[in-house]
Amino acid sequence: MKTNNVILETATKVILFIILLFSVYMFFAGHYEPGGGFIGGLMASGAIVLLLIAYDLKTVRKILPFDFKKVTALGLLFAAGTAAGGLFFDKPLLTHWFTYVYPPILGKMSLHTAVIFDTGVFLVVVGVTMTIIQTIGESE
Amino acid sequence: MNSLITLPLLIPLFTAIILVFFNKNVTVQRWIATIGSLLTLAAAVWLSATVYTQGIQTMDLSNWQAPFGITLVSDMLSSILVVTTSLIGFVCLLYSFRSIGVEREKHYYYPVFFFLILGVNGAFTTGDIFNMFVFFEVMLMASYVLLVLGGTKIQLRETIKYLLVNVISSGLFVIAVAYLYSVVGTLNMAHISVRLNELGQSGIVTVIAVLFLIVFGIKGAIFPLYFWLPGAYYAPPAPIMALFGALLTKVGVYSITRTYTLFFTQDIGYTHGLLEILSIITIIIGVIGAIAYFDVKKIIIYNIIVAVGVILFGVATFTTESLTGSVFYLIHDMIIKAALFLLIGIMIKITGTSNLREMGGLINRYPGLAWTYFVAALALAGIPPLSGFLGKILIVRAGIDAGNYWGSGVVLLSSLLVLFSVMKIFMNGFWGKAREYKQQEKVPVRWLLTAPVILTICAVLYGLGSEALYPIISTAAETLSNPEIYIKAVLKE
Amino acid sequence: MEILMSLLIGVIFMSATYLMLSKSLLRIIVGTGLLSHGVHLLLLTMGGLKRGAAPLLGQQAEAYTDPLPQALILTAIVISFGITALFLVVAYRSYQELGTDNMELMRGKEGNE
Amino acid sequence: MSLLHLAIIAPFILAIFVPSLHKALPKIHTGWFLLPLPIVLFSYFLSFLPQIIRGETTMETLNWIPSLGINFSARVDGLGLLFSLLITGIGALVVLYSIYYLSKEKEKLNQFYVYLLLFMGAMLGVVLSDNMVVLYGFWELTSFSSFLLIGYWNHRERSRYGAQKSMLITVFGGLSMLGGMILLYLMTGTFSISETIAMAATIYGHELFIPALICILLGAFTKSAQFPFHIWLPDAMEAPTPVSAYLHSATMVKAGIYLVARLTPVFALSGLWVWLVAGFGILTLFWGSFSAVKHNDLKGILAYSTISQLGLIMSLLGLGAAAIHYPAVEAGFYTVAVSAAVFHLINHATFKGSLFMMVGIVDHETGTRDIRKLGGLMSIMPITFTIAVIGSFSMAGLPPFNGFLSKEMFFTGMIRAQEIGFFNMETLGLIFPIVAWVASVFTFLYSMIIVFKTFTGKYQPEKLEVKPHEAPLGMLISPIILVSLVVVIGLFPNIVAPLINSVMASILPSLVAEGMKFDVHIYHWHGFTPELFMTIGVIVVGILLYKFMPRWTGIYNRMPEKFSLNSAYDNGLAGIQKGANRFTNAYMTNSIRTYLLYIFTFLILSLGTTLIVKNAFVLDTANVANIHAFELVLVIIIAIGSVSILFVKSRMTSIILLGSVGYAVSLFYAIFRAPDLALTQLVIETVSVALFLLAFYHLPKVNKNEEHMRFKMGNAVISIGVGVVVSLIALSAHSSKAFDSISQYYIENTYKKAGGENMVNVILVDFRGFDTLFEIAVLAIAALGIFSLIKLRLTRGKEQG
Repeated sequence: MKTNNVILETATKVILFIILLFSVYMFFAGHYEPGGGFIGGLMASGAIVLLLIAYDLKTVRKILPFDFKKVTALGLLFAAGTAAGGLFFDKPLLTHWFTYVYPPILGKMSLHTAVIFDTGVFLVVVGVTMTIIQTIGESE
Repeated sequence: MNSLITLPLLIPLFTAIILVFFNKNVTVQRWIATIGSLLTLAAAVWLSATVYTQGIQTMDLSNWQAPFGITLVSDMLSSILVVTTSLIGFVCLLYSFRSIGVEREKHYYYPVFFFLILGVNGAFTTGDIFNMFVFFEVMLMASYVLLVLGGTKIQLRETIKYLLVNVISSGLFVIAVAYLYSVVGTLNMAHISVRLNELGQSGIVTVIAVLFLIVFGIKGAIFPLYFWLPGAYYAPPAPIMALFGALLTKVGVYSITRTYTLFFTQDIGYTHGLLEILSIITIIIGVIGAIAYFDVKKIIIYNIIVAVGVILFGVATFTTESLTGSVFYLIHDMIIKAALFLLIGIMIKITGTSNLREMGGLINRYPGLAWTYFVAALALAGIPPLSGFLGKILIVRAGIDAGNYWGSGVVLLSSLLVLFSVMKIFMNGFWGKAREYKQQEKVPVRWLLTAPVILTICAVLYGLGSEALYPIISTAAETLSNPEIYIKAVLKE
Repeated sequence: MEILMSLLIGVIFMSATYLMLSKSLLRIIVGTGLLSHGVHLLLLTMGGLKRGAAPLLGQQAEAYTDPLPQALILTAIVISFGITALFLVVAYRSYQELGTDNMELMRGKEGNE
Repeated sequence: MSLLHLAIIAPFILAIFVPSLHKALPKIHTGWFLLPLPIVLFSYFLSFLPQIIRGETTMETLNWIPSLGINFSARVDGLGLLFSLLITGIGALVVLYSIYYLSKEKEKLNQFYVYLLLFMGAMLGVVLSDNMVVLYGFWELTSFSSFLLIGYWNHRERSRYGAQKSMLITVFGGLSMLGGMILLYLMTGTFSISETIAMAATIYGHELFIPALICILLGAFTKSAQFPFHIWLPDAMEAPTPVSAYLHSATMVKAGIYLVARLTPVFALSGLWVWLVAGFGILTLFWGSFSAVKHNDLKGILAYSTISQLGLIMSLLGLGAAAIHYPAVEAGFYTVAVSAAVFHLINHATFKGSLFMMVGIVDHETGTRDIRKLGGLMSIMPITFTIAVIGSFSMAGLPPFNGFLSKEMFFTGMIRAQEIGFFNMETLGLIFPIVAWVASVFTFLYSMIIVFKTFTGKYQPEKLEVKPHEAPLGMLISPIILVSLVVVIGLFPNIVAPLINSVMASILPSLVAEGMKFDVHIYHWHGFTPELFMTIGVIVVGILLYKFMPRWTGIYNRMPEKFSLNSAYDNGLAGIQKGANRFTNAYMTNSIRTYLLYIFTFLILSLGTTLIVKNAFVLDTANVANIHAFELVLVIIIAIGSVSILFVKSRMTSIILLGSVGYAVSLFYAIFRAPDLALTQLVIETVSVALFLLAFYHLPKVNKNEEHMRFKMGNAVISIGVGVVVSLIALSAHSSKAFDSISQYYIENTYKKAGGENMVNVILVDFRGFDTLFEIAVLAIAALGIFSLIKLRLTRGKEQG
């Protein structure tokens, strides 16, 4: 997958940014509107795939020097950690805690442990998709 | 609030996650795995003791009262199954250290191994029918990976078949849950039981019951749904074979037991009658398979099917006594099957073949292996005072008491052919003229042998110490035959 | 609608079954994909269709559609995705290793004595 | 744990130490470490004798599984004591004999003595257990120790064959016996033998009574080698001779006799019991003695002789059981059969034990047991000859040896069979004395063959592998002790009478309860009774037959080997294995398609049948949502899309079709108010299609053969069936909604308690967050799997271990 198309590369950079932003939006919207960690994660990895198409595996590896399997594990750790967190407060597993804060200017905001859990989901999805795509890509 | 119930799930989960970070360093992985496995076992034993002294343990996850959240339920049955699973996991792990090979170890063998244990423990512990599906998938996904890890020809070929069958059975699982949800509008198992009992005898529920039997029957390998099993279990290396043989089908058996005691008790004549017929045919067909081959793997594999039939015959009889027998037999079979698979694994390692016709005379150089095998074989056949006999006696006694003479006779006589099949291995593999094998030197088996020896000792103690176990097992059977106890504990009515 | 959907699901299951019975590995995997669509639609249908607004409280509706089956389907979709991915890679590898995608040529005869 | 339990367990405890003793002191023959044990145990059991003769029994209970009524209860009564004395007494002699018989240099003595000790302990357990389950356990243990001993020289094909045969037959019997015991339990509610006996009268007539009786007898008959189960015993002779003398003649094979004697009080009320035990006994007696004559192997002759003698004892027990139908006053007339049985049991152990040891000596000193090669050894081995003469003459029933006395009593018992006034004995009872006489003729005959073909006639040193000479003294001690007993009991039979009395009290307790006192007196001279004439007849005819043997032995060849029980066993076993192999291979085609066909067919049949039988199909059209036109269009698109995949040939097209079905499904989700689903499905479908293309991108074009996809009728029928069943159940399930869904709770609490507005997402991360946690775990495993699958390629042909 080697394409040295300058236009594509430039366009990719822009689109990539937009998609990543959108994926973050989707991720945070999840609790209130359609969206969530899963969709967000898929979007983000979609963006990275785009990067792959524009450049090649090696370049992407340079830009994102992660072992995506470890990203997956990290995501699981987040999710499982949030889940187990409840135990330390003598609550059942996965008990969430949330509150609303009203900082000036920004208005009503919610703080929710579910977000951390969802971050885990996000990371796992990114990790998994990227692992799969990288592995298959390398084998070819 | 007792968090104990979550530990047999969380410890393997975290162990698996941590192991992913250390995939390059085999030694560190082994240590982490050992510690994780021992902790799981300890937690499971502790949980079991708590269940025994304080009754059924539950946890409403995310602090949503049942039936709205997911509830974890550890009754006596599920907690002793978790103990057994953790024990077998630990032992197979020990065996793996010297047999699975560095290559596999570096390619996420251990994390996936722990995911498998997690899935199995989860399926035993969950009190929510859809969550059970999720744990089934964890377990299955881990089993696909373990089965195919290494990517040899036979592994790939059999993995495809195994995958396909299980994809279908998972699909059927979800539609069964969907049908059930349509009728009763809930997913919590205790709540389902309450609503089904309120509903009384209903045609559609009976149909759903049969569908559940098919779903779990495919996993549990009952007639006529077991065809995938001999091929799939033939492919992987010994410790994986042992893990599969001891655990995976038993999850299916457990699920049938659970649903056929908790949910579908309205039309026993039909549903349990069907189960009874199928279980008897399962025994017969399994026994025929076990005596048909001169291949050590095949012989033990078909013996799995026999045992499934025996356990389910007890479930189908559906009296407290028969259920006690089934639970006794279930635990016994998990332990002894793991031991046997590991033992034949060592035989294969020494001789380089699984064909009995090419073996012989192993007893002279490997007496410890031979005698461990001999004892394990007798335990499998249910010779007192080893582990298998009590379950079998109870199952047969209850069967006859319920008027099922033929079925009980089949259970009893199956022991003879089971014995014949495993003694065939003893007489052709260990006895007879020693042969020339690829490896001329004596293969060091002491470490490998530790694993099956531990299990065989457990089997012996299990039989001798039946009195100590009896209250535990009968508590488990009591809960099965009297779902009210389970329901009360979960819904806290 | 539920009746119509039930019939449609029947058709999907039928096609999926037929595909899974074929020799070609690709068709089999396509069959499993179809099967999961059928399963998910069935799950949705069993919860009752169009009983109210989408389960978003922002809608301020009188009644909402049953959100539970939707959540279950979401879980199921993700899981089937994982399995399909693995299945595809297993298929790909076994084609490399065994040189065929014909299931009838993947029988094997180990230990049949 | 009482001393009694310790006595039973002692052999097992010693067995644990034998391997290390063997290793630590290789210069001392391991047998010497064993020898004290049976001697000590023998004297220990002797100490019970006075109290047993007084009519007292001892019972000690060790709890094992009291919750299920399974306890290790040990009980010593007359019957148990007699057997314990035999086991330990003969055991001591056999161990002593084996020390000289088995070379400490060549043999794996550690194994041998462990097996022997296992057997000794197991056998003591069998005869002293009052609990049936424990008895069963020990019973099987005797089978397995016998299995190991027969297979002791396991590099020999014949040894393995014999071991397997004996194991299969005796374990079959054991299981059947277990079945019988379970049936008894269901009638009585106890596993205790003594309690069962106490309840004997109440269970007679129960519907399980006859099945229990048959099951128990199967156990007894297989163990005691009764016709037609006797075929294992001759092959068991592959074991070293001390073992044959001990297990396969004096003790283990008598376990069946023990069982029959022990349970006579339970079952003897039934005529079936009397007939079966006596009938099979007499048949075995005849067949064994008749078959013994044709053998050339001394051990073969002794094996058949043992079978025959076991039949003799069995038939006596059967006929004697009839006595309990009589009031105590008359019963004495019939109990003579029982006393004969017990007496002969003792005598048989003495003379047969000595004969086996004698054969072992001959084998050891000449290198053969074939009577065609032997002959003229009388002068070379005079002591052995004397032993042979005494043993054989006793077996043949010649005075003044003990065998004569029990043979006379045996005839008495048989003659009295006709007097039993029921069970059709008055008409058919005549069979017994006639068959008994004929069998005795053959017994006489083979006894003579043993002595005279071996020790007289022509000495043929050229046919022998080694130059024979008399055996060492150590080897002779044991048989000499046994033949001395033969003579002593023969001369003073009444020294064992008190023991016989107490044994009879165990076998016929109901008569004791009625006040009967057994008082056996054994005489040499009864006057000119029918028994005496029968004995004379046996001797005369026997001598004639011996003289003219070559003239009539041709009849043995008339019986074709094909129809023998042995070949039935061999062919049966081979046939079962071959049949099982063919059968299993026939349906286990390794083709996944076949397996799926089985599974789907079962699915359709079972669900369809249930739908019909349970009348489960219901259709409720009231509670359904309306249909919009575009929804209909969408339905049609999906239906056509999924069906058309079946007919496309190109891979690409089918992948694209699958993708379009997926997209259409996501439209459905949108319509059905599931925005999250629609979104997810959309993205997932895209990724899936990409993956499909990636995976199949590199596959070369499939060859034409595969391209050619014919429409398969069978597959189509199955597929339609699956579709129909799924639809029908869906319709019924939807029409049978019986409860409101729990989801109202989510709708109410999503905001208030969970702090969210998207219910689906809140369910995913909160209400059912646990599902999500493990759903992503599934994904993670899949990723690890895919990675390893592509990176790790162990392409070695066979991956083992």
